[in-house]
Amino acid sequence: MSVATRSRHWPAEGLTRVPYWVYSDAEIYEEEQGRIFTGATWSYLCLEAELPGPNTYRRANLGTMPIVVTRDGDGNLHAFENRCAHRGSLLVLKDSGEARDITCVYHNWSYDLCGNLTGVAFRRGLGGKGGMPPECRPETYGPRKLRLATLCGLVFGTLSAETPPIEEYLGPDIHSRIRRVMRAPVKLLGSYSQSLPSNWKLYMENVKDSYHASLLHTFFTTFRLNRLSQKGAIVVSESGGHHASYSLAADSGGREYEQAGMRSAREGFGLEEPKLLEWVDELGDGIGLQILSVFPTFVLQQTRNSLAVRHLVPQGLERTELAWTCFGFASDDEAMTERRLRQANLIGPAGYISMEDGAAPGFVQRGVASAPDLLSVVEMGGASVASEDNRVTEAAVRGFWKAYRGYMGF
Amino acid sequence: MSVATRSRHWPAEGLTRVPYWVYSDAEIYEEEQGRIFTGATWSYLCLEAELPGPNTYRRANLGTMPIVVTRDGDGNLHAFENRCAHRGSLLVLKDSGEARDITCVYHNWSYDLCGNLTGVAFRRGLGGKGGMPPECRPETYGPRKLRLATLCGLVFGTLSAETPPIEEYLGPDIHSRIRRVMRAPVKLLGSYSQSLPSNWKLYMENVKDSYHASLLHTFFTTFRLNRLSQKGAIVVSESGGHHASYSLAADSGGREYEQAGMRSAREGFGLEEPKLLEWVDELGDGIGLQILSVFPTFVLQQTRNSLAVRHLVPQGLERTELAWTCFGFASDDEAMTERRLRQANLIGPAGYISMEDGAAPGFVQRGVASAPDLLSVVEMGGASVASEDNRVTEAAVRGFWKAYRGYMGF
Amino acid sequence: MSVATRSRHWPAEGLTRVPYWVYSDAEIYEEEQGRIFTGATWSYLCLEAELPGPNTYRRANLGTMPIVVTRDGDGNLHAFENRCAHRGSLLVLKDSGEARDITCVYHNWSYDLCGNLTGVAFRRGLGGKGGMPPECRPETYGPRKLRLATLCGLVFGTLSAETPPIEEYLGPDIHSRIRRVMRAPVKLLGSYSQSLPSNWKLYMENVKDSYHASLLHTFFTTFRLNRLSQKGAIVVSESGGHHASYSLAADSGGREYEQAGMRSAREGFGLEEPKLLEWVDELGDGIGLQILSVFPTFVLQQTRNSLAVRHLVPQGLERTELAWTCFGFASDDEAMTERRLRQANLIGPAGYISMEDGAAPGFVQRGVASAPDLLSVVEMGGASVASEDNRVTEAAVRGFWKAYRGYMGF
Amino acid sequence: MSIDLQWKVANLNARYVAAIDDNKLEEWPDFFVANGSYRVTTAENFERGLPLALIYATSRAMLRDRVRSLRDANVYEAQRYRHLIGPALIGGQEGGEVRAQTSFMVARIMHTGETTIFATGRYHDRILLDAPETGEAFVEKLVILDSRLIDTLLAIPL
Amino acid sequence: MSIDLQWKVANLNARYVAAIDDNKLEEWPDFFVANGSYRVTTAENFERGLPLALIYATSRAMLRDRVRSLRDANVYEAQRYRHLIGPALIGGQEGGEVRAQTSFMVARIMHTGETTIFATGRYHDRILLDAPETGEAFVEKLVILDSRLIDTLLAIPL
Amino acid sequence: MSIDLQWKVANLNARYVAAIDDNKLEEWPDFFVANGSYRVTTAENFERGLPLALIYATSRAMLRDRVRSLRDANVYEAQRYRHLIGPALIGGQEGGEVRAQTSFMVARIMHTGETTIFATGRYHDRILLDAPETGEAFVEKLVILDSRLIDTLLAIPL
Ligand code: FES
Ligand code: FES
Ligand code: FES
Ligand SMILES: [Fe+3]
Ligand SMILES: [Fe+3]
Ligand SMILES: [Fe+3]
Repeated sequence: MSVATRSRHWPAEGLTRVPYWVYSDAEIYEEEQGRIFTGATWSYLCLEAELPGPNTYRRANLGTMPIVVTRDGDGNLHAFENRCAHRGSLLVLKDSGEARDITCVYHNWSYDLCGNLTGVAFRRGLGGKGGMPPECRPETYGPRKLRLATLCGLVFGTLSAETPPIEEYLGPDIHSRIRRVMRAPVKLLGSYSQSLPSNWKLYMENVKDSYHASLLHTFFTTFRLNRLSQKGAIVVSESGGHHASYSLAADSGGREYEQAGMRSAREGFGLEEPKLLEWVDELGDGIGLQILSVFPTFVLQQTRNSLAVRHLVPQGLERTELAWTCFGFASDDEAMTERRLRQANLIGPAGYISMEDGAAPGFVQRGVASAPDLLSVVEMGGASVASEDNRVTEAAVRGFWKAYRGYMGF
Repeated sequence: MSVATRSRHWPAEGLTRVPYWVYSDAEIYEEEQGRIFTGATWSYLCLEAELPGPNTYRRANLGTMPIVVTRDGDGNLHAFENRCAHRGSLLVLKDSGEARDITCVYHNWSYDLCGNLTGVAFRRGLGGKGGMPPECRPETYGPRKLRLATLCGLVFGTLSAETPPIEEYLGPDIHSRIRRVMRAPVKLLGSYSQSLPSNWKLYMENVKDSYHASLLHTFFTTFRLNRLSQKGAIVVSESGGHHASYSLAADSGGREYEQAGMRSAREGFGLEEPKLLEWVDELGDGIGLQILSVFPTFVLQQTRNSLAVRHLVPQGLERTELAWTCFGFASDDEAMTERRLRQANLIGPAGYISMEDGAAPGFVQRGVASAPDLLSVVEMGGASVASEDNRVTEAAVRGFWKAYRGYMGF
Repeated sequence: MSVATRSRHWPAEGLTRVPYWVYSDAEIYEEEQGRIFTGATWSYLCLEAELPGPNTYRRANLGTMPIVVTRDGDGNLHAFENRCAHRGSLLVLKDSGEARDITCVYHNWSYDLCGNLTGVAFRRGLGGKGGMPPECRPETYGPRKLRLATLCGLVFGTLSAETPPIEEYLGPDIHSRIRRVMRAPVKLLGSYSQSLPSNWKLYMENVKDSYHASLLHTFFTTFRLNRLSQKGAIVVSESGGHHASYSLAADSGGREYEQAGMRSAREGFGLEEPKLLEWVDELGDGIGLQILSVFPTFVLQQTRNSLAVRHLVPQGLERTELAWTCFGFASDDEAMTERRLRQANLIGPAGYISMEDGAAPGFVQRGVASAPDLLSVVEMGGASVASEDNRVTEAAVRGFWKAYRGYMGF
Repeated sequence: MSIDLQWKVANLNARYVAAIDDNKLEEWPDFFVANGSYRVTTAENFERGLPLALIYATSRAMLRDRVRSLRDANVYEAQRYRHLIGPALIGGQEGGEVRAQTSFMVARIMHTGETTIFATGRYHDRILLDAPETGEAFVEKLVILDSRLIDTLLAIPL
Repeated sequence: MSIDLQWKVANLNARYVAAIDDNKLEEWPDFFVANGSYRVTTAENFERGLPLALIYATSRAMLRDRVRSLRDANVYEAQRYRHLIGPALIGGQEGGEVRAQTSFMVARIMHTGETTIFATGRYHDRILLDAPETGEAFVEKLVILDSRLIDTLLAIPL
Repeated sequence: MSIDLQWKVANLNARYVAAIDDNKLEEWPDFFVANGSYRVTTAENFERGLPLALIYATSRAMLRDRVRSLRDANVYEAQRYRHLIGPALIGGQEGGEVRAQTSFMVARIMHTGETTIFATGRYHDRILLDAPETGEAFVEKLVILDSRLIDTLLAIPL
């Protein structure tokens, strides 16, 4: 299991350098499943709102492990491996649905919504013949069960007994930044996914990288939606693994980008239809943009009035699914819903300020493919992994690697 | 060559448990080619009827090894590797055809239909220049030749000198169950293939699994084509590797499935056009269904009057081609041919009772992908690998693993 | 790095045998990048003519490594890795274009056309916050620079300091055979690529194989464009790695092929439109066909008046891109251009005499896939790797393996 | 060749594939006359004169049976098709029937979003013109697949 | 159903996809009326009645903004589309407008030559007939993708 | 624009691609006038004004030569195409000729059943109307491939 970590060594510079083999080593990818995704981490599974009533279920993932999340007749949530105790078939094939119990299609073994094996077809045979020996206890081979933690309507799960309580896992700052957004009962607006041509970690770096946003996303800069010169800050959790980055919608009006002649600063480029950006400060703190991440693969995003959760499902060493779920609040009036939908033009695979994030990780994947032994330079903001009141820093990226190395034993 | 088997260990429980790494370990997949497919096993190559006349050939496979089967001018069958002695090009590109000899397209080296190298282009050079040194003996690098065994029109081949005679390999019970079906000269009705998203062994387990049939294939059960309550039996060869499972068409009329509330037992579901199932007991023993398998990858099937051979060609660790060839007998009248074609609705990729078998192995492949170190529970019918007069058992599945472990040295 | 070469051993027969594992071992494929493509070899990058003016760039490859070739404001050529010093993104996304400097899209770090890092966005932070510590020297992480050598309009590059000067690398015979064709300023006619289903070495063997041409390419033979009986010769460089094979357009009229009954010798097969082959002996030496290769992956071809450079880009163990660029000379009149375009029917993926070369390497790849431990027989013309005045020889193929083994340490 | 006839044939197949792609399988049998024939075979079997089909129905009733089995009995993952059809080539006409050949390409989209070219081939149709209600209906629809290889299974009709 | 109407609808979509495939994005907004609506959503959202779209424009101006962003602001690798569309199924007509449904398949070709099936689905169109200059124009174009999964990004409109 | 003309153009290309997909290569040259031109190039070459073609024929005779070479000389594995073409966009008319542009997608099906999108692109056609026997025939057919990359080889014409 630890072939990879034994044969690989992190550069002496520490968190300010990342060796490129970390994105392209197949053994490391294998090992991440055991050490991170089924290890002492909390993985986002779904929104509570996606299990609307009692006796409902939906599929989710713990890294590459297929998971079933259920809400039982009493409204309690459960999650377990999507694997039959008998010969290992997927138990649930549909993405979501209603059910009082779950029956494996292969040999009709049945389970309750807690994931307990409750029935074995012809267990006692037929006409006194065949069947299973009485001493056989298939129950002990049942799907592995997850511990769950729900936080403001977000459902997280873990397979490990060591994982600390979610509040402790997140730390107070990240926790409060989550509560800031998830402040009321959620109304689902819809979902879609992107297939990213890169290792999952390259997307997480991108999310935690407050330095790139205003430089890669020209749209951002041009319309002063987000410039590093706008008041903002970055929060990094104690563990390093979680972060939040935010900025006020109001802009200093500075011309640093123009003076520096940034590619990303285009002049005289106005929207013919400005209502795209017309927003309401619904959270009352003037913050127009907040990107938050929870280790390993969860993202919570507020872009003006457009709200979304994203999470990653590794599909292989160089392929990752990025799943988006956009939402509003049950209390939204029509105008607010319309606003959220209009501002959804900013996000997703076709988003004015997020389409580049689907491609940039792939640019790195290809750029470093033949340089496994070289290093990236992650030194904006020095070597710090602490919260800062500015965003010209890669502190949260370093924080990610701090947490990652801890779990992987590098 | 034996890295895999050295680093892997079969669980102490023996044949009642299968470790999931066996479906997803790349080294094991590599090793199967040497230990099983080119080892002391008989692989099905084709039907004699597919080589209709003298001077014909067709392509086949020994696991992943491309093979040419030929019928020479005297009507004798031969088989050899589809690889040129010179620089290794495929010798035969077409699936089948007529030829008196075989010429490699690359440099026109030629072979007789026994696979002997008979001609080397410009072997003696040209105008006294170039060519091959007289002492060079490319003949010794020729394609490897298979030993053949034909049984009731079925052509089997092996590369190993150790493989016992086919009758001994099969054992008397399986042999007679083959003769039961292959009782007359064959008339080809056609063929097609399925690409299965799973390791080849998962499909073989499915075939040998008399327990699943009536539970997975609702169509089966509902129309009482096959219920475990129907009189039937399972035959497992001494070696464990081969099996036959059969049942009488007549049904006890029992209501065990309904009482057990099986998903697979639907009520009041009758065919608007019953002639689909109208059959003739052509073999005179009342058996409406017989599924037979020969280790490693051959299947012979009688579903009422629909007859077919199937075989597997591994295409990679998680991809397998399943090739179907359906046939009748030269003596069939039009009505019988029509009947076989109509009942072919039951089989193949679109078959009412076989479409699920194309998908179920993939459900397992995905279900266990992240559980390589867990085990399946193969304990219906206890730990026995013997023939039984009932089918509520996984005896033939255990038999498969008994044979598999023997060849692989687990 | 040398796992593969340590665990593999070349057969005792030496250059007359090639073990088939060399085409299918993933570790060897990995190692080739370091030992050959970024080792002491010259790789073809592009034509000078493809960088028409000052301040232009285009993408190229060094094996699997993405490269940028530039022409600076003074008209000087440069080449460097297409990888950003910061976090490794591709620097250049477009295939070619004009630019005075290069800016990475991810965080806008900028470079001059020599590949020097010249700007780091917000290096000093913003408003006294963030930015990079003064002691940090990202410049030292910049893209690796290639040494360039241009020869008659061909641009070659190398990463190694050991690579000898290009003339020495090629040797006088190959050098003069290149000059023979590249005799004047080039006019681009166009380009296209083929995706080959095989390891890159199988295509290079094909190119160096003067024995196959007249046997595989029936069109060739039938129209007496090239028969081994035509006057010709093969040149192999001292190193073995480079070769040229050529033949006079005039044909002896011999009937060796017909007498030998070669598949490739078809009778009475004339062109309805012979102008396809009508050519002008522009080089004045009567040579109608010259194929030349430079180790590892460059080909220069003259087929009558159709001129082209080809080079390979490995895309994986069993996938290779073959890029064609066809050209004439600035001095060509319309008739000559028309002639070159017409004769381009002979080459490329749809070429009458080159389409087979796209497929044959794949035939070998599949033919030997399950025979990794067997050997090819490369003994036409004995064991010699020397130049010969006939082409019934595999001398240049052996030469390739001589060079290959040297670099790989087999 | 009347453009009106061209249109009738093209429109029949357009409605036919739309019904399948929109998951209106219950409407599918009604594109056939009561004793209409529907077979799916491979180009290989077709060219060799081998009669085997993957789906073999000789009446609307058999098509309804298949729809009910797909809805109630068979197990397969959620998936949908997207048919694209080419222009119809109209053949001979006789007795109120016309023959036509139409090329098709079918993409299969799994519930996961995975999209692949699932099938390509041609329809060999015999069409009854001006049928009572339906306007046009298939007397015979022969689906000839270019490939002999089906990925996983063929549940939804082509 | 008049063949002339059939032709007008088919031709509008034919010109529409050709403009995109020929990289004439600046012409794209002019296929819509001034307050025309263009939305790209998934079959999953559509069938669940969820309003989220990947692209959501309610005026020609918003389309022009997108074109200018694609030209001047957004970063994506050189790529082109090839749309193939099926026959149009004409729906109800009222007030000079007609509804139509058209299937499409879009291949994406990267500058490297890599070609994949990028999107499949159907257009649900509301079309203004005999509009002043343009002849026909979209009052509403709803693009319903069969897949929920987009490879890398969706820059060029569908 | 007359629907009749639309139909003639669409039908010509429909018959053209059917002949290729049905392996009637011997009929292929007859879709051209005696001195008709057929070229296959890439969008990249086309847009850069580079004249290189993958196939370059300036007469029916050259097309017949290619068919005979494909039948008798060249070596390639058994494979077939499935062309799908979109609606024709009719361009200018003069001297009994009409210009038209048609999108295509071609799947290649190997004898093994392996199916891939082999080529996409557009036909730029110049068509002689009401030619003696053939009715319509190509004066010029320019096949512009969207991709610069051909998998393995291009044997059967597009
Ligand atoms: S695998 Fe689930 S019941 Fe057998
Ligand atoms: S590889 Fe077969 S003749 Fe050379
Ligand atoms: S990766 Fe190039 S600037 Fe950051
Ligand atoms: Fe971003
Ligand atoms: Fe079954
Ligand atoms: Fe060649």
